[in-house]
Amino acid sequence: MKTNLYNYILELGDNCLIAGQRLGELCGHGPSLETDIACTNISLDLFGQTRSYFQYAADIKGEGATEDSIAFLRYEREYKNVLLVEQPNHDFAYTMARQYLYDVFHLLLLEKLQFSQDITLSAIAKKSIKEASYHVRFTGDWVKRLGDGTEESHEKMQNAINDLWTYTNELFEVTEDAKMMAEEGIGVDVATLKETYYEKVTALLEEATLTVPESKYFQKGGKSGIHTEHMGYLLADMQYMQRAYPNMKW
Amino acid sequence: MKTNLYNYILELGDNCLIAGQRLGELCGHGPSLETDIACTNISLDLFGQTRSYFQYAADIKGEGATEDSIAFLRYEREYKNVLLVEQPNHDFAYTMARQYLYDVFHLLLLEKLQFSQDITLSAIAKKSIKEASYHVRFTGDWVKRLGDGTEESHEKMQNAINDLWTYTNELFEVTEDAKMMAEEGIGVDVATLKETYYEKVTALLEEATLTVPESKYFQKGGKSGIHTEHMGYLLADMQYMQRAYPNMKW
Amino acid sequence: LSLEEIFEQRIANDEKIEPKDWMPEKYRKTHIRQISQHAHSEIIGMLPEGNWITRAPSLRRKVALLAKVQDEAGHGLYLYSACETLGISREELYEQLHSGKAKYSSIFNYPTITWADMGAIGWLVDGAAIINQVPLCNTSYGPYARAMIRVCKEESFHQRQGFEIMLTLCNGTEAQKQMAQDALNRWWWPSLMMLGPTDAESIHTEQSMKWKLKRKTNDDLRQQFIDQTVPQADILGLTIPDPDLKWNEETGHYDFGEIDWDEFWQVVKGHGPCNKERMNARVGAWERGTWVRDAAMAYAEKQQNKKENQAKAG
Amino acid sequence: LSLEEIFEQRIANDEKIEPKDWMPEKYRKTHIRQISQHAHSEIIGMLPEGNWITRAPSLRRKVALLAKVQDEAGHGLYLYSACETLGISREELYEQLHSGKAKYSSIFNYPTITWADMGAIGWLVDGAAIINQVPLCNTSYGPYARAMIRVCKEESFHQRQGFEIMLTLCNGTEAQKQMAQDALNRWWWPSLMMLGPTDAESIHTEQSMKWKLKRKTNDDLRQQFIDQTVPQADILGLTIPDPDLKWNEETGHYDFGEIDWDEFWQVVKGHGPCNKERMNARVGAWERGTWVRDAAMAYAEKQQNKKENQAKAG
Repeated sequence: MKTNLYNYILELGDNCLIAGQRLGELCGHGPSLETDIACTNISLDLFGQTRSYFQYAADIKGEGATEDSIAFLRYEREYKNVLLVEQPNHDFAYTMARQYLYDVFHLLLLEKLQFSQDITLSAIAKKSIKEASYHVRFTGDWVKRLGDGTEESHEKMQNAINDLWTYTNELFEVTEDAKMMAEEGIGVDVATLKETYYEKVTALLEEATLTVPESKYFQKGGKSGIHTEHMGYLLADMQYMQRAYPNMKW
Repeated sequence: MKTNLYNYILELGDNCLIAGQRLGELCGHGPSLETDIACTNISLDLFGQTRSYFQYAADIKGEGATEDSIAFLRYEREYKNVLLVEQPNHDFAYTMARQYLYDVFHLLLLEKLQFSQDITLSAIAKKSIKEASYHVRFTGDWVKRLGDGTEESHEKMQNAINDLWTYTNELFEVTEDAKMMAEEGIGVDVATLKETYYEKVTALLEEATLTVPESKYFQKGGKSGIHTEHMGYLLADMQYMQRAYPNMKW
Repeated sequence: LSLEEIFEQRIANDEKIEPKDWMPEKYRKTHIRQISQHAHSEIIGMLPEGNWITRAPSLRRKVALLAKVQDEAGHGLYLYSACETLGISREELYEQLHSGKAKYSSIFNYPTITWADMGAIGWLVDGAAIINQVPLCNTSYGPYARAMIRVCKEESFHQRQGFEIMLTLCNGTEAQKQMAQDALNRWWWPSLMMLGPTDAESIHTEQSMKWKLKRKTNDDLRQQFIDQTVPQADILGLTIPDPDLKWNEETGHYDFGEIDWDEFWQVVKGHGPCNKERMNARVGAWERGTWVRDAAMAYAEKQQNKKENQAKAG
Repeated sequence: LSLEEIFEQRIANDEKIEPKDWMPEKYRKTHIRQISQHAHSEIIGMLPEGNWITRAPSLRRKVALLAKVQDEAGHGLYLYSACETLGISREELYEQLHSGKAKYSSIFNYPTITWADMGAIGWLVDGAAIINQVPLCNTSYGPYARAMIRVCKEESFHQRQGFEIMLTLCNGTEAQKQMAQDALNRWWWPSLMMLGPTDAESIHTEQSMKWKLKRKTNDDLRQQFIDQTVPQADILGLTIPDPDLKWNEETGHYDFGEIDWDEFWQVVKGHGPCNKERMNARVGAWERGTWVRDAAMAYAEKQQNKKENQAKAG
């Protein structure tokens, strides 16, 4: 098995899976019907991308692996998503800030991944770019609306940005697997996206009248499977059916 | 296997299990250190009783059943607890009201169950009576404190009582299994506890300056395994380890 | 001819009534009531299914379920829009829902406690909804009729999807089959009730018939639903939980048992298993969303002002 | 002899200082700082373990874990009481914790992400705590010394319980062994850091030694912890995640690798993985509890008034 490639695909797919799961929680509970529909759309796109990644990963893994065994039957320590995407939906500002901070990265990543030497990854990236551009526009608009809306919304969005900022740096950590894949022209060296990322985010936060956090302290761990305490509860729900009724078709 | 007895024991044990689980969620998050300790105490007592019931149930079932397989490896539709005890900890008034409405019943039940023809059930009941008397005193005191405390606490406690009242009637539903067991002198005919229950509760609510709800509509279903939507999430957490790591010793 | 007579004639001629046309006040009110009730049902209907999004057992099913709940939100949107053409605002409509003044379909006050409920809701609840709604594609009020055409198309898709969930379960393990049977047991009677009280007790029928807001009576629709669903249950290998159900050669329909109308009215009056939960979820989402909607409005105003100032300056 | 000289002599003679005795202001302040920090650590320490109560893998373990977290709440209570004897109120102490002015043990800012963390915390964290605390059973301030005797007894029990969790995992399946090793990997270095900065950087040591608030230096305690724990890891069959760890025949101690003090200071300064979560949990519980505490007070007053009125009337 191509272990590096397999692990690298999980890195890509787990972010989509967990971000999609968090947005999915909100379905039916959003602040308006219109935002509800839009958030569900983003969630749907992300799960669609997850399926593409995991179908490919299952092919590579063989041994009867499926998109579902990969999505639902790993232990927490085996999920490689960044800590950012697993953070809970405290309020709508939090949800929009989290998703925006991921979306900017996601689009930059896909814009490079489309030139991957791996034709499957390249194809997934090409298909996903349009979706990710819509996501970042939608969530960026909300960061601006809430940042430059009322005093209350400004404060809530600023709090969300302050709290979540600590998880942004991990997006640019290069794992061993990712390094190998980048060297082979299959993966993206995410370290190279960092400067553009912070430029873009800074510009939008300033337009949103928000203060860009200056903290030099960041959290990481997700890419090596050390998650925050929120992750276990997310997985307990997400995996429940597959765990309680093993080896069945749905 | 003595199916009626087995099912009857689950009816008794599941109430303790789920009530204990709900209280356990609060550990470390209560309104004061003292209430935290007291609630943990009640939770501990209830889990202790659960273990006694399920060890007995496992003996009856045989086939390698254990207290843990019974506690953790059933499907939601197989749990027989009343809907009351699975209701979530909205706020401290809710928690105290839920537990009080159960505790009054629980003590009345145990006071009869100690005379069971089944020596194991009789022994469990005798051991548990002291605990249950303490529980009802503690939660009853809090119902009074919050009911007759401030305007805000009064309103919160009244809301909790109003919401939870709808689940009280189910306590006195007699299942087929319970009926058989009562006829054999093993179980308690809970229908006979109803009048005393409502007298006791009414007296305390009045002392607490609360209005006794007059609704004639009640919810039921728990005893036949039809739970509220809260139950699935509770079980997803509670069962996670046993489901994700099957057949292991802990 | 009076305005009213012209109006009645147009309806009789199968012409559509449009928002700017004259209409009797009672027509307007009845339509607001029915369309909004329908819209509210879509929105409340998102909740029981939304309950399983985080726990769907496969990625494929999770995507399909999300898409379905999203469709329901979409239906809510068209229907609110159709309703707004009758001169009522979305805020007023929400206010009626949140205060309990407006009703929604009682079926959504039952809990979804297993995955099979996602199948049963699609198969039975959407099935019953379609039977209710197909005739409305030809109803007299234009915006409602057009919304219903779109809604019905999507509902049929949902119904097939629900049936397919049931079929997969019924072709699965013993535990899955039991899950499917259990869901049928719990959803069967509420689905029959969904088609409304018996004709004897139905208060709106006659007038609604004339306006093509109703083209068959509740009892006829219920019979149609049963006749259509029983053979589907046979395909699934499931037993309908009604010992009195049997084919009647003479009438060419299934006979069926007594419906527990006490339960129906209890739920309608707000005392079903989840009435309180559903309202709390909706009102809670709305209240938690107030600051968000306020912020969006404030931002839009600021942007508008900026534009105007730039225009002046320019 | 001055008051201060008498005081110092009493301490030198191993006499206990009691709340009503004269004491230098600095003694009082230092004790408030240390005892409250200790109390806060017990309370914050409830959170990482509390995180697994709902998910404990067996009823036996669930009961033991609940009892353990309850013991920690109890320790918090004795220690707050001991602290209050020095003339500070519980409210002030909480206020210091919630505002971030008071510190608590940094170890509790790491997340508990698997069940094995319940074992590792008991074995390593409580193990290190005991090494810190046993000498305090003979500290000079009476109420603190007496609280510590009780605390230490229970902590030893917790430590054995933690070790037994690890042992069960290590005797279990491959997945369980891995879980145990992983927990050791994550908790080892933070546990070493728990014994405080190296002597060179420790600011309170000298004075604290004199008052028997400290009887060994941080580095000595750390060495003692390592020497005691390595053989236990061997029994478990686990590997301590330090390639430089080896027995030194000459010194009769284990040599060990460099500690990442940057990480230590980052966490102390509030930037550990869970600092924010822990504070939010505590402050949140306290704020959500305000109305409850107010109600309890109001009720108690009403009851008191009733009694007084009855007494007057009687």
